[in-house]
Amino acid sequence: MTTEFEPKIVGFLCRWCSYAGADLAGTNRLKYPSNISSIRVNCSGRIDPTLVMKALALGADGVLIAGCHPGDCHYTNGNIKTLRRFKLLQKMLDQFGIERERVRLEWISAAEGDRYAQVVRNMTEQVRSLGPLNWQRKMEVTA
Amino acid sequence: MQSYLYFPGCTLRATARDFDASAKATAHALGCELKEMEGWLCCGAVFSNVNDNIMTKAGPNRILSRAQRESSTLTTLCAGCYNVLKRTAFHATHTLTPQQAINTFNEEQFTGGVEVLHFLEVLRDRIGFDAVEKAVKAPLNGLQVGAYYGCLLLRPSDEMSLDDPNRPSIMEDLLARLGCTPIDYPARTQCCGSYLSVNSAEPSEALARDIVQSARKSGAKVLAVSCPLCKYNLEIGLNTADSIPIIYFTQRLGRALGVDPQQLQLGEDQLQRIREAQKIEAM
Amino acid sequence: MTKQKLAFNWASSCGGCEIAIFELGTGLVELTNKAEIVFWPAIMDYKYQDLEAMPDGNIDVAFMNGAIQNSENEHIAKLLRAKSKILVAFGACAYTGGIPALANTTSRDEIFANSYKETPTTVNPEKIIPETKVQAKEGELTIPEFYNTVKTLDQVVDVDYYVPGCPPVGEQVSKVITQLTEGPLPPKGSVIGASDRSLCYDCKRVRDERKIGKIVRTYQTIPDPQKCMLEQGIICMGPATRGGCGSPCLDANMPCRGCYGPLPKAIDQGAKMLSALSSIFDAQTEDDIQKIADGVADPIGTFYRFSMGRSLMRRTKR
Amino acid sequence: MSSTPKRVGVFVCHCGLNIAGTVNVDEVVDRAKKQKGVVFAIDHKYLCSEPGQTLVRDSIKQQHLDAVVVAACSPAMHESTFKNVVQSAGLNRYNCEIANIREQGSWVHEDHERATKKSHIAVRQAIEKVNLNEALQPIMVPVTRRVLVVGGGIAGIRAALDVANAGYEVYLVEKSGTIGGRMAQLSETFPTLDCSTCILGPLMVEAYRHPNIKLFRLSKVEDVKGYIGNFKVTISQEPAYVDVAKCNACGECAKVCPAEVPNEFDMGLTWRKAIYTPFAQAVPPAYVLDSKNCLGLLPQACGECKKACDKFGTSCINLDAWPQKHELEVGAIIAATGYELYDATKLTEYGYGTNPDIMTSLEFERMLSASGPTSGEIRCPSDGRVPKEVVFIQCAGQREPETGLPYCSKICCMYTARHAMMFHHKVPDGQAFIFYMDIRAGGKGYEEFVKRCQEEKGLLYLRGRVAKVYDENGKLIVRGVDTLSGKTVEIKADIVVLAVGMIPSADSHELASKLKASLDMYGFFAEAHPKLRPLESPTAGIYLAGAGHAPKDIPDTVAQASGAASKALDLLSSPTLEREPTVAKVTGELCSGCGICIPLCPYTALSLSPITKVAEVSAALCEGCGTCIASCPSGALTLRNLTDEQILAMVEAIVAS
Repeated sequence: MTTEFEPKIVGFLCRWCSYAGADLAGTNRLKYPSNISSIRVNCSGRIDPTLVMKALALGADGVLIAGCHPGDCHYTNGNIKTLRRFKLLQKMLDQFGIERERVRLEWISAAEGDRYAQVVRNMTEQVRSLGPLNWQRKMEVTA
Repeated sequence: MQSYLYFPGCTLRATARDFDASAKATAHALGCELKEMEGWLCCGAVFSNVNDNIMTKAGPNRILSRAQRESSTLTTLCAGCYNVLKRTAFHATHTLTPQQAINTFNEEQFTGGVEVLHFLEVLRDRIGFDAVEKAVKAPLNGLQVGAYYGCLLLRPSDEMSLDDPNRPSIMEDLLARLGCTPIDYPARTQCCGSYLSVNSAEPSEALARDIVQSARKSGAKVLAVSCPLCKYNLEIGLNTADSIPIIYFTQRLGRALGVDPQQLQLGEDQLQRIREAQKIEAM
Repeated sequence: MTKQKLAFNWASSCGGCEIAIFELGTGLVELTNKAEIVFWPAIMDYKYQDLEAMPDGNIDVAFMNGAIQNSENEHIAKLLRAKSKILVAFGACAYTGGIPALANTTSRDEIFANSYKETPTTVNPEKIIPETKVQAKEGELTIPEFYNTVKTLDQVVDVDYYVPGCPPVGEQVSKVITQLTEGPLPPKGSVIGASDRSLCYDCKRVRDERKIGKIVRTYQTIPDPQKCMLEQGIICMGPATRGGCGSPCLDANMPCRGCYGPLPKAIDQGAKMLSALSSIFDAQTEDDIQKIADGVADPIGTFYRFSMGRSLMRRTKR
Repeated sequence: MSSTPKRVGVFVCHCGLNIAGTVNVDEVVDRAKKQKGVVFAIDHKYLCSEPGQTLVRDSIKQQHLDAVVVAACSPAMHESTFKNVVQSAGLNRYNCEIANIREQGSWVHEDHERATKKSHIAVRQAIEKVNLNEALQPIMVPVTRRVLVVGGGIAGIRAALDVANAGYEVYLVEKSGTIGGRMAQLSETFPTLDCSTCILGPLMVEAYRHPNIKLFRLSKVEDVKGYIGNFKVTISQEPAYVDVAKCNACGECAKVCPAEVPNEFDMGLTWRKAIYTPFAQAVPPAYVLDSKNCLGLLPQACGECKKACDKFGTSCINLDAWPQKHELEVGAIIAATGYELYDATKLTEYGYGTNPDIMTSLEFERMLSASGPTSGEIRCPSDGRVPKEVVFIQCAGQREPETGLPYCSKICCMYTARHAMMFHHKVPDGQAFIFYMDIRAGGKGYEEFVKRCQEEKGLLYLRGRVAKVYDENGKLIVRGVDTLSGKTVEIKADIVVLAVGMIPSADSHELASKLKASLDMYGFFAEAHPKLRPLESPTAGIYLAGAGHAPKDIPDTVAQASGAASKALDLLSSPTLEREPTVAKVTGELCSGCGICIPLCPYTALSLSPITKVAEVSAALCEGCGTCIASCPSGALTLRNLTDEQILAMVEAIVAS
């Protein structure tokens, strides 16, 4: 590659903690790579594994799911339900051969702007070093 | 026989042979051995707080990467080496240093797999003070000993985590088990002046005087230390009038365990001064 | 009235779908009164030339079962498409990839290595693996190319209707044939011969509290025939699978394995089932959750047993 | 989903240079114009300004827009602002989407090109989403016109009184035996030096007697259900074992009580009995038995107090009382949980706990107080001698990341000045030394007050930190540095007073998780917005007052309490309130009634219909979290205006770019 590979990362952020945390990163003018674009959902519990896999199938190189810390969920324990789904999903993605660094679940509170920035920096670098996922093409390969 | 991988360091091979010898002897008396590590080298003597300065980090990392091959722990005596090595390990495990770069430079991998111990920790956490107390043959009935810590053993506390940086007790606890009366005095965690003594003696002498006086005022007859440089600073430049006998805690321990003074390399002159200072036949 | 022209063919499949048609029994005879079967290699000696000889659109309804795993499958699929007015993906393999599509969890090379070299019963001293062309003294011999990724029928040709099931159950088959031969025709792309609701809607088993404390595999227990399989810790694909089969598996006290495929609004059957199942794990802490999740021995094989070909990921990364 | 494609208008805000400084706004506009369905796109310097809003409103009319995308700051800032604009232009408010190109765009990226590209993606996401938004009407729910105030300190009392005086009922919950809180412990208050209890006392009585205020002392919040306007709260209350109506506070019971415990009101400097009055002005004015320190109630171990009361008193003691639970329904909750002091024993360099003459500021405060252990005389706790040298250490363990208190507690500079001054008034020949980092006296009359103290002779302000406090042969030595003279100083002190930091009260974390209100990194209650919504928690219906929100002095606390009260009153002023209609929805024909979703709903908004056998959603209960939707295996459940289709459309907008 002549130009460095720029991963595309989809971030599903819960509205009450992680999206607010991401906003705080902005208010504090913390810098992080622009590779992530966020989608605001009310609760990380909204995230159906289907959405994660579809994102990858559509061409995302990484997916970040971020919610409130356990015990702090605005909806009591939506994040725990996410954790349940995530644990099994992770097991299956292993089978599909998708590296764990590509799909991450993180707890980021509304006060942790710096943590959000850190997670994004770290994840972007990890995914960058893994290279493109290109699932579309993998599926087409028949010969 | 339980064996602990051991890093002596340069000074213990030069001016502080007695520290080295007495530690090995006491370890033996306690039924374990200090096994010297393969191919050790100078720890660098001072831990550089500049984290991207790879050069200063290369040495200690090399030591630890070698120790890693032999054991999961590395025991030290000199407070300086202890400070440098323990902090190096801490910085490696908490990736505060550019570990990748250092390892590439060293062509040896250190990934933080070594716990750096001070011999005091070995006594407290591995052998246990109870066991030490059991092994005491010649209890030092009430000898008033002041423990001197200095800074390197304890600070920065979050990285060293040996004891409370402001009110440490590990040496006092040990001395008490040996039958001594540990003397608590304010200056026991104060800095001895360290390398200041190399280029400008006065300030370090002033500091040393403070410490010794503070100890004497509180009734200490002897000082036990764990660092050759501290010992040097506290001894040099004090005229005998306001000085105080200073020995390594390992020598004190050795005596209590009934180890022969020769093995502890306690010179007759030293013993003599202690006797004078102490007016009682404690040694 | 002119008889409808019907064709049946199989691609990469076990042949169970062919048998499913025989489930019509005497109905088959009545069928031949209304319709003429012009192509059915499984039961009579038709040749591909016969098919090639037909004018385009000659066949009214063609039923193709089986997945597309090699160049022959694909060639015939295209041929049949050209010759037929209506092409039906018949059965799980043609519709969602079925069992053959589980080959997508490995690769052609692994499959060859396994079948032609590694299996204990194989005697293959020269370690020969199939080549598409070989020179023999008779001249050049060719065999179809084996694909690395198994496809569904609609991934190689345009498909009009889908009939799920491994195999489609008898009464659905007759319904489908009548529907397609006599009309009225459903909108193109419809899944026919199945219900739009999940199997749970038809399931007679009793449901109590929706939670799973531990995954139990069928060989480890004899399920209570009255109680919901999930609540006994047995993974039952019912919630994420189309009904209409009449739940023969559950009647035989076995959990649904998902052959009737994803529900109308479900993008991916496996992902949906995974989500539904894990959502009701009875655990709050990471470790406890992990324990239950570890109980799922083979997620892909369990959640995509029949729908790998139609799944979002379609294959593993190889 | 709308059949005919919507005519979308895109409005990109410069936010002065906040956005335009990094993002190429023109390019974002041009690229937006090329998007499918976009019929109009324009930029503006400040979209939230009146002209900006007018631009949006007029364009909607002139361009016949069906939907609007605003690319500006975070939706947390102005989503409602622009939804209102859209509504005022005659569109449904849900035909508006915000693209966050500031907090998650211009402010976090340096590279202009990339920031611009990402902003474009954000705009595309918003376009995709708004295209699929359905027009919704808000759900109206009734409001329970009652308020719960948690915490009976000055903040709680003030808030309760304001709400009560406005004519609404208030439940005031206090964990201890009386209201009054920390302020009751104070001797004087800065800068006016008026007596704390003298100004607090009347308020306590007023609150206690107020017909609209129901006080639950010895109580804590057990459980909170429901949502703004409709909270259901469970309170658990310990019995006082003394009948308030009958007790005349004769004190006979305490005389005979054999159980002595440190008196928390005096910070443990004195002792009290297990049956006691917290302090003279405590309300209700009756004795309380604390069961934890009583020799035993089940089975009854002693019962001396009851005997004495029956004999000499009004026989008002009932030792067989039981804890009670109260179910309360309120519309709003005010959290006024207050503060505690940082554990000074953790500051080993100052030796707190090793010598009784090393004390915290609040202990010293008690000693100054006429109602305190020495009735206002200053004595060394060790031997009762009158101290001559007193060293005050400000910022003790504060503004110090290592202790976990990097923040400033705000009040210490002031009360330390006050303490030093009071000391000097009481011991005229004494000498006070004050170690400080810098003096923070922002507040009405504060700076003048500190100046007065500094100029008073006998008060010596030393700018610098104290390295250690140690005991040398029975004398306290304070070693520190005076950075102005650049010398290290050693002071022989009789008393050392540590101005330790304020931390959130211990149980505030538990309360927060019950209220589902978020806390900041130090455990104080977080506000919805530091500038624009400082009185509200991000969780609707929860309001904040006092030091539980951040370190505060009394004037700030009282002001915030009244503010929180008026916020609550604002909510109560109408009998109904609107709720977001973006809730879960079931498509009956697709639902098979598998029931997976039912137990997942934290609000019991889901149920299986006995008739149709399929799931139903109660829109009034649903909070729209969407966890049921993610779990639905047949895709029969959807979240209004955040459907899978919409999320995936946004995902595509991200990866397709």
